[in-house]
Amino acid sequence: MAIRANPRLVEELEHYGAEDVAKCYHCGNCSAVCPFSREPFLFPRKSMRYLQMGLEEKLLGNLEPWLCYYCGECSEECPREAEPGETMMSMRRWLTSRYDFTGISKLFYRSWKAELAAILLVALLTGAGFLLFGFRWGGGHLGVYAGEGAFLTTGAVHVFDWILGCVLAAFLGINCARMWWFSIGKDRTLRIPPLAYLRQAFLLPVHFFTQKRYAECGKKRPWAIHLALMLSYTTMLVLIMFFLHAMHSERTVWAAHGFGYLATIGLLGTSIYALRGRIRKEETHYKHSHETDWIFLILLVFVAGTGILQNVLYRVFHLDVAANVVYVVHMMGVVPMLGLEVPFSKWAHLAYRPLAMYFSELQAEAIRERERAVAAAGAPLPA
Amino acid sequence: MGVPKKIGVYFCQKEAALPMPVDWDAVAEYARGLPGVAHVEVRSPRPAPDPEVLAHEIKKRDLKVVVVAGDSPGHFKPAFTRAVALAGGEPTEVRLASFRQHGAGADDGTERAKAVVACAVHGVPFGLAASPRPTAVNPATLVIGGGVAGIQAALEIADAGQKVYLVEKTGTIGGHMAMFDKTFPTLDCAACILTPKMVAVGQHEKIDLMTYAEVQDVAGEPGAYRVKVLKKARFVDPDACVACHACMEVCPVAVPSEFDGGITTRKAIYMPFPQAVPNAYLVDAAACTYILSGGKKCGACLRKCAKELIHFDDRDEVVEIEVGSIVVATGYDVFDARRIERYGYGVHPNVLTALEFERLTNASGPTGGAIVMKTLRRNKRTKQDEWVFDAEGPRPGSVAIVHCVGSRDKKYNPYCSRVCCMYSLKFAHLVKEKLPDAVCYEFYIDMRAFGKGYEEFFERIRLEEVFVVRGRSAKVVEKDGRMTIKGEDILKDRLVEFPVDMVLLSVGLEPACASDRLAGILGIDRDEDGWFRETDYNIDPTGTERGGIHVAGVCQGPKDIPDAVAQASAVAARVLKSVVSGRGQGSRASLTVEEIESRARALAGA
Amino acid sequence: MGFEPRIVGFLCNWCSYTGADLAGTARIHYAPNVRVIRVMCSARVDPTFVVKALAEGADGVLICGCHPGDCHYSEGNYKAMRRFPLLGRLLRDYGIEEDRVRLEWVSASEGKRFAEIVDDMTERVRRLGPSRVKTLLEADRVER
Amino acid sequence: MEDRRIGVYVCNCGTNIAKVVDCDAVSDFAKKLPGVAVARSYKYMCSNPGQEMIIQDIRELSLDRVVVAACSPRMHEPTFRKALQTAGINPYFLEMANIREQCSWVHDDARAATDKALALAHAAVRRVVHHEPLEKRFVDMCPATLVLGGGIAGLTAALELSDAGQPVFLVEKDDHLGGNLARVDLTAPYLDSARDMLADRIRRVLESPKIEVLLRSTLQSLSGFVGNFRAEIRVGADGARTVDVGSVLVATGFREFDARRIEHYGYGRLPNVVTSFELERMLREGRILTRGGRVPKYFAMIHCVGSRNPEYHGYCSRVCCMTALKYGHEIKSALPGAYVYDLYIDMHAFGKGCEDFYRRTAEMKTMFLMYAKGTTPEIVPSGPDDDCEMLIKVHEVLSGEEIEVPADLVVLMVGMEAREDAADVAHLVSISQDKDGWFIESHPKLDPVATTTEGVFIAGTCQAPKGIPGSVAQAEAAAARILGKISRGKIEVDAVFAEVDETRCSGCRMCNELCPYAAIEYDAATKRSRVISAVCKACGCCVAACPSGAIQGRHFTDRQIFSQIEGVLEWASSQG
Repeated sequence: MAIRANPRLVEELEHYGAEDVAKCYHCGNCSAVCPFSREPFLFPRKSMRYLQMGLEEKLLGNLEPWLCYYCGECSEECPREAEPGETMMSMRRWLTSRYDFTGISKLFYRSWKAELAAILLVALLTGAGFLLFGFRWGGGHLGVYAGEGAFLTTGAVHVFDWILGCVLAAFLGINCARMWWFSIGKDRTLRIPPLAYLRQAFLLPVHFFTQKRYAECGKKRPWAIHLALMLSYTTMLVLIMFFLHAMHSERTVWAAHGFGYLATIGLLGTSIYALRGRIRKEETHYKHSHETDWIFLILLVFVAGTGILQNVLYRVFHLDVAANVVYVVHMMGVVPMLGLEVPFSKWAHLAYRPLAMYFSELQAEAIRERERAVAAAGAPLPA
Repeated sequence: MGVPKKIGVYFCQKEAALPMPVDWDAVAEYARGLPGVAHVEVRSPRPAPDPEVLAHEIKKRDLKVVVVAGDSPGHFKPAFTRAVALAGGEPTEVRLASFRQHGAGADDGTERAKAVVACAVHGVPFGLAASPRPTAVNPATLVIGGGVAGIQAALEIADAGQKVYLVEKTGTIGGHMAMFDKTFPTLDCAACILTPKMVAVGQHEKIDLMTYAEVQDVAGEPGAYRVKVLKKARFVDPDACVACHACMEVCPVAVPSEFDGGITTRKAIYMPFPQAVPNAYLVDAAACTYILSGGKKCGACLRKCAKELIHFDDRDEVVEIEVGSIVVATGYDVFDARRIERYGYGVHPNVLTALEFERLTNASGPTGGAIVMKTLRRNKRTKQDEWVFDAEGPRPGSVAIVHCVGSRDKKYNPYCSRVCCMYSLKFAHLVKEKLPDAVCYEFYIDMRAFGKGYEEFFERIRLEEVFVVRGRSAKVVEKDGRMTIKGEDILKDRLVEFPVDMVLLSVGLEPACASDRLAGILGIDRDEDGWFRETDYNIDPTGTERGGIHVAGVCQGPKDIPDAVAQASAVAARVLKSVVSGRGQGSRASLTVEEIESRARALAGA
Repeated sequence: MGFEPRIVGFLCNWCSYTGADLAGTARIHYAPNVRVIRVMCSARVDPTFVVKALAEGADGVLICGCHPGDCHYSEGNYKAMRRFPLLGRLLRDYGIEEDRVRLEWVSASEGKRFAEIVDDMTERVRRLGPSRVKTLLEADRVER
Repeated sequence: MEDRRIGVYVCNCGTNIAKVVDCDAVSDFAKKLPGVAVARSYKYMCSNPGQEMIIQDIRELSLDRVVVAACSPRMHEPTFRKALQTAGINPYFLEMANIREQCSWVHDDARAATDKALALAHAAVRRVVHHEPLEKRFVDMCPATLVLGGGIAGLTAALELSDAGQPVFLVEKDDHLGGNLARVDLTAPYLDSARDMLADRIRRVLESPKIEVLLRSTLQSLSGFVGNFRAEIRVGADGARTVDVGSVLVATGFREFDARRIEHYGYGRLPNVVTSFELERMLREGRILTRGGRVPKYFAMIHCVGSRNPEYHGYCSRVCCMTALKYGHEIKSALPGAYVYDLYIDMHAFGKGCEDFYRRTAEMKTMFLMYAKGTTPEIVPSGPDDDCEMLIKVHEVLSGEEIEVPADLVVLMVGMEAREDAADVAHLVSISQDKDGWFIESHPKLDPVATTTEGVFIAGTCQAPKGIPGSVAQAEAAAARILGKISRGKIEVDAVFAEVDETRCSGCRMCNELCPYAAIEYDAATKRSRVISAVCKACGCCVAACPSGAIQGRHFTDRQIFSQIEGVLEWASSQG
């Protein structure tokens, strides 16, 4: 059954940063140069072709944008400067918004003012909530930062964190399920045995923690920085979610705080490096920045900064009041980042990337299986 | 002139286009003063004109005629035409005032733009009103460049009995065509077409052939140019030398031969190729040890020349000639494949450029036409191993041909070099003809076989089982010891990696290296890609802004031999027309705005 | 190596000779048995040329002209069209097989067709075997 | 055999001949033939040293006949004749043996090819012995020129010639000048106005005192020869004009391919399938509407309609790609909200500024869809719930997907084909057509504007599809050729023509009616027939018909041909 071409898709993806895709005249250079482009996933040319022709169904079920780690070699070699690297990036943004069933992600990507307004709103609500809690229900008072009578009791924050975690996990989970449905579920032609899901499941943690595919790029530094950022973030998440007591305790528990400081340095260092890269626009993958990239990085720096500030204020200068205020401010950054950025914006790729590796491996296996079956069926015919 | 026409002049500019040196406000101000002009508007590039809105404006202002002015107003004509139609007006009353088409590129752009607008307002074609003043014309003609276009123009003019000076930078006429063996699409041999014409030029009593010479300076005005030509010393009298090769045999110096595209060497005293015209030797001052040592060393050839024709005391001389017209036919240079590292030219020995392969397959080439891979050989003089072509060398089992090397690429040459598709198909044919069992791949983006008999030639190549792969090859890499070419085969939707023995890079064409200096000397300008700019792409592809100076062949833009020859004859027509009628064409720049405007007004009245 | 017939070909300069040249530029290969003599028009081929060729030992004679209507001299091929059927009938009376003398139309762009005609005629004449005209004439001359 | 001193030169033509024919064997064999003074084999006989060698031999060895065994005489007979002339002997003392086009290029059996070369060389030597000296004839050249066709090519050539002061008769079939270009609004790639170009040209032509424009006129007949043609022209319904001209330029242009012939494009059946010229008219009139009067939203251009398709025409019509890209710009300019598709095979944007124009069209979001050569997309009416008039089904090559494209207006980029009356024109001026119907130039590189008939030139799309710059350049090139001949005043005409030997002519007058050019008149006084050498075109049909052998065709005498027959066969028989 023929697929209907739709010329409007290109216009839509311009909001997501795909300005130059129309220039591509399909010389095939990018796919041949790309270090990741291998059977059966040849990209970026094919994906750009689907975008140019407006084959929305095909693009939605296409995992290839997630297999691209924007090493930028294709954009350097493109004779028409059609920026294949940036186009794949824009497709990732578009897919993120399409996986999200609420439509919030689409709103964020299409107007950064809306995203900023949402973040500020949530921040203010959080701030008010925590202040209210601190003064009215928490039982503690502003002067005490940790321990007995603390302004923001560890237990409450802990509960809040977990509730927030579950909410964002729910949203993210549904979006991931949609991702599965668009790429594998809906595709009748590919039958993937349930056993395969288990067999390949090891890929999820492997790619989540090592991003080893990013390492296959020619230039290794982007992978190292990204890995540092990723590990620091995960460390901080684990500390906050599971060792909040240690983190929030009065005396310094080096077992926890040590990791905490390390993670913060990692977070601050990498995000500032990324910010500087995007400002100087020298490396190919930093040349084009979508508004969501800026918001995401600034928020990250803010949260990490306020996190370390409150710790220093309390542990070094023992200024409990200031520490508490910064703590609230810190939470005003954390909630929008976790509540909004993770499920609805750039941060969602922490789930989508490993899943994409996982699903694409399943697809690849199924395709190879099908080809073997076809070949096998073909061969035994009488000569 | 009837009721005063209500004319609207709209200045429209495309965004992101590199603007012409025109002061729009001055031109708009000037336009307001023209008769019948009721409304002048300089529109900003964004938003693009919307026909419905325009229709409303035109109706409101009751404009009968609309003039769309700008660098290339054609982009907006359909919008204005539809607007006028919607407003109930007469669509044929939408006129264009194109600054680009009518040469507002030079520094007097604003004056020229005013004249263009004036003619449009009067409804008179710009060419008519701005036809340059006739000038007396010296019947002699200077042709710069001895390639096929220069030869054709010189012959055509001289055969009509007029005097021609032919100046050629290298030691012989023939240009790039002389290097080719077979030419597409009929595969007839280039020498059979070119050599008789070269002989005719050499023997023609009306043609004064000056080889190893360059134009140094051009003074005077259209119809009477005084040209200084630097005739570099050849050190051998071209008329007396009978090319007995004695001097060449004893000359110890070997340098890469330009004619052979550097795949073989020639001596310091050399003849570019056996059928050269003039058929005589010359000395390469930059390579001759005798000259470099100030006469102390070597001099072997002096003693060997039986007719003592070698005079090392020859000096460059400057000759002054007077001509009425100048024909520029300086051809092109080939793109330097070294600039794209990923093809490995210069790294892998058997990655050749198109010109090198032309020489390799040429019957009078180093291997007598046999297609061979390079072999490693120790050079006795320089004591190093070097890759050379040896007639008995190994035959390649597989050859890959890559199109668009350096062309259709914003980082090198954005334009299409027009001839590479066809000569690449020819190469594929030569490979299959000379090496029947060799595998031949051809990587292309668009197979541009547009000329007479070109498509049939492309079909024939396909029948000879050449693997024609849609998708320009990306890179040449070394993989387990063999040269491998990587690319994407778009039709079969797969990545391909073919191990190949030889890669041919279909390099594109670039303006000749000295063409910017020559443009300065002649006072003509070049377009954004560096080719000489013609007066009008469609109806005057060989004229230039300066009267009496014409361009022909590839120096005006990449084209194949039939088109270059046709242009050369067209230029001959222009020259003969002015010589036969005794009325040359002055430069259009010498006409003032008032002159053009008054002539347009008169013509409009008639 | 078997009998290789010797065939004389009279080709008109404007159409068939150009067609034969085109077979050359297109590298279309055909049997080497036809030796071409160029004339300005097929109307120039005098029947005596055919007789002379046969007498000199030719095993076959091929005459080529432009397609009717294409002749450079507008009517030349019509004259050839009349002369050679007449000659053919005459030669048959002398016992010369019909396939030995042939009239064909080849245009300037029909290189392939010329090659096919040459191959076909060579095959037919090869089947007929060598022409006995020369040997008979010599025997007759000896007798007289 | 008189004591002839013949020089035989065997050309290797690089490897073109030497690869198959053993040139040295041919020259050694020739050396032994009676009358042969010298025989040489050289790489390129047509080159400077090659010709110098002949000239030197003639002077030093006092040769009086020359045989060159090389390429076809149609290539270099004039070249070698000029060499003989420079050496001081009569140029007609040359005979060429065609051992390339009709020998080495077409036989791969080296022994058989060499045998054939030997036979042809032997025939040439036997023939050249009987060559007689002939002098070139000079006829005066009438400066007027007849131009057929009032399109851009005809107009340009007419102006070039009239600006040089030469009279021109411009014959145009239509009732207006401009030809096919008059139906075009803007041109690619710089979107200059075609109307302005034509207005400039037509006004100059109409105002030029030297050009007589004959509208609604066609050529009825053309007689005479180069420099002295007489043309009868039918003007309007019944008028007639007879004009004497020196040269004829055929610039009759092309006809657009009839889109009805491709059934599943539905042209003529589906209302909104239009040809490129119909879209041009809509753009020119500023009214771009579907048949139902709606402003179309989706436009689709389909390339190669009738071109690059063996069923219709195998060749590429060269200009439609750029025209389609131009429509991408024009449609977006006239209807900013419209969407444009472009279904193509290969994008032929090869001209100057064209690749840049192609890029800018892509940047304006024209959706390019590639379909495979040999297939043709299919156009079907749209379904009830579609918001478009039609759907185009195509297998899109770059994505490998079967897609359907919504379209309100489908523009068929119809290719060029020879005019329906091209055969008549070719017959009138005695030039020939190739298999596609285009007129044949004498040589694509050596002589792209001349034809096999001396004094008749061709320019523009009647020779092959080309764009405006190509047509203009060819028109000017033809003008250059004509101006060159006019400025020399005299025309060199081949010295070959028929002659009556008074002593043998029996006055039977059979030759009088035979001659197609009425070049033989009967002199009642002497009861003999006489040939008018100026009019005779040397076809030789009278020579063959003369019962008493009184008429001899110069350079093609019976003796020469008889000796050639003996040469070809005699050698063969001695070899057995």
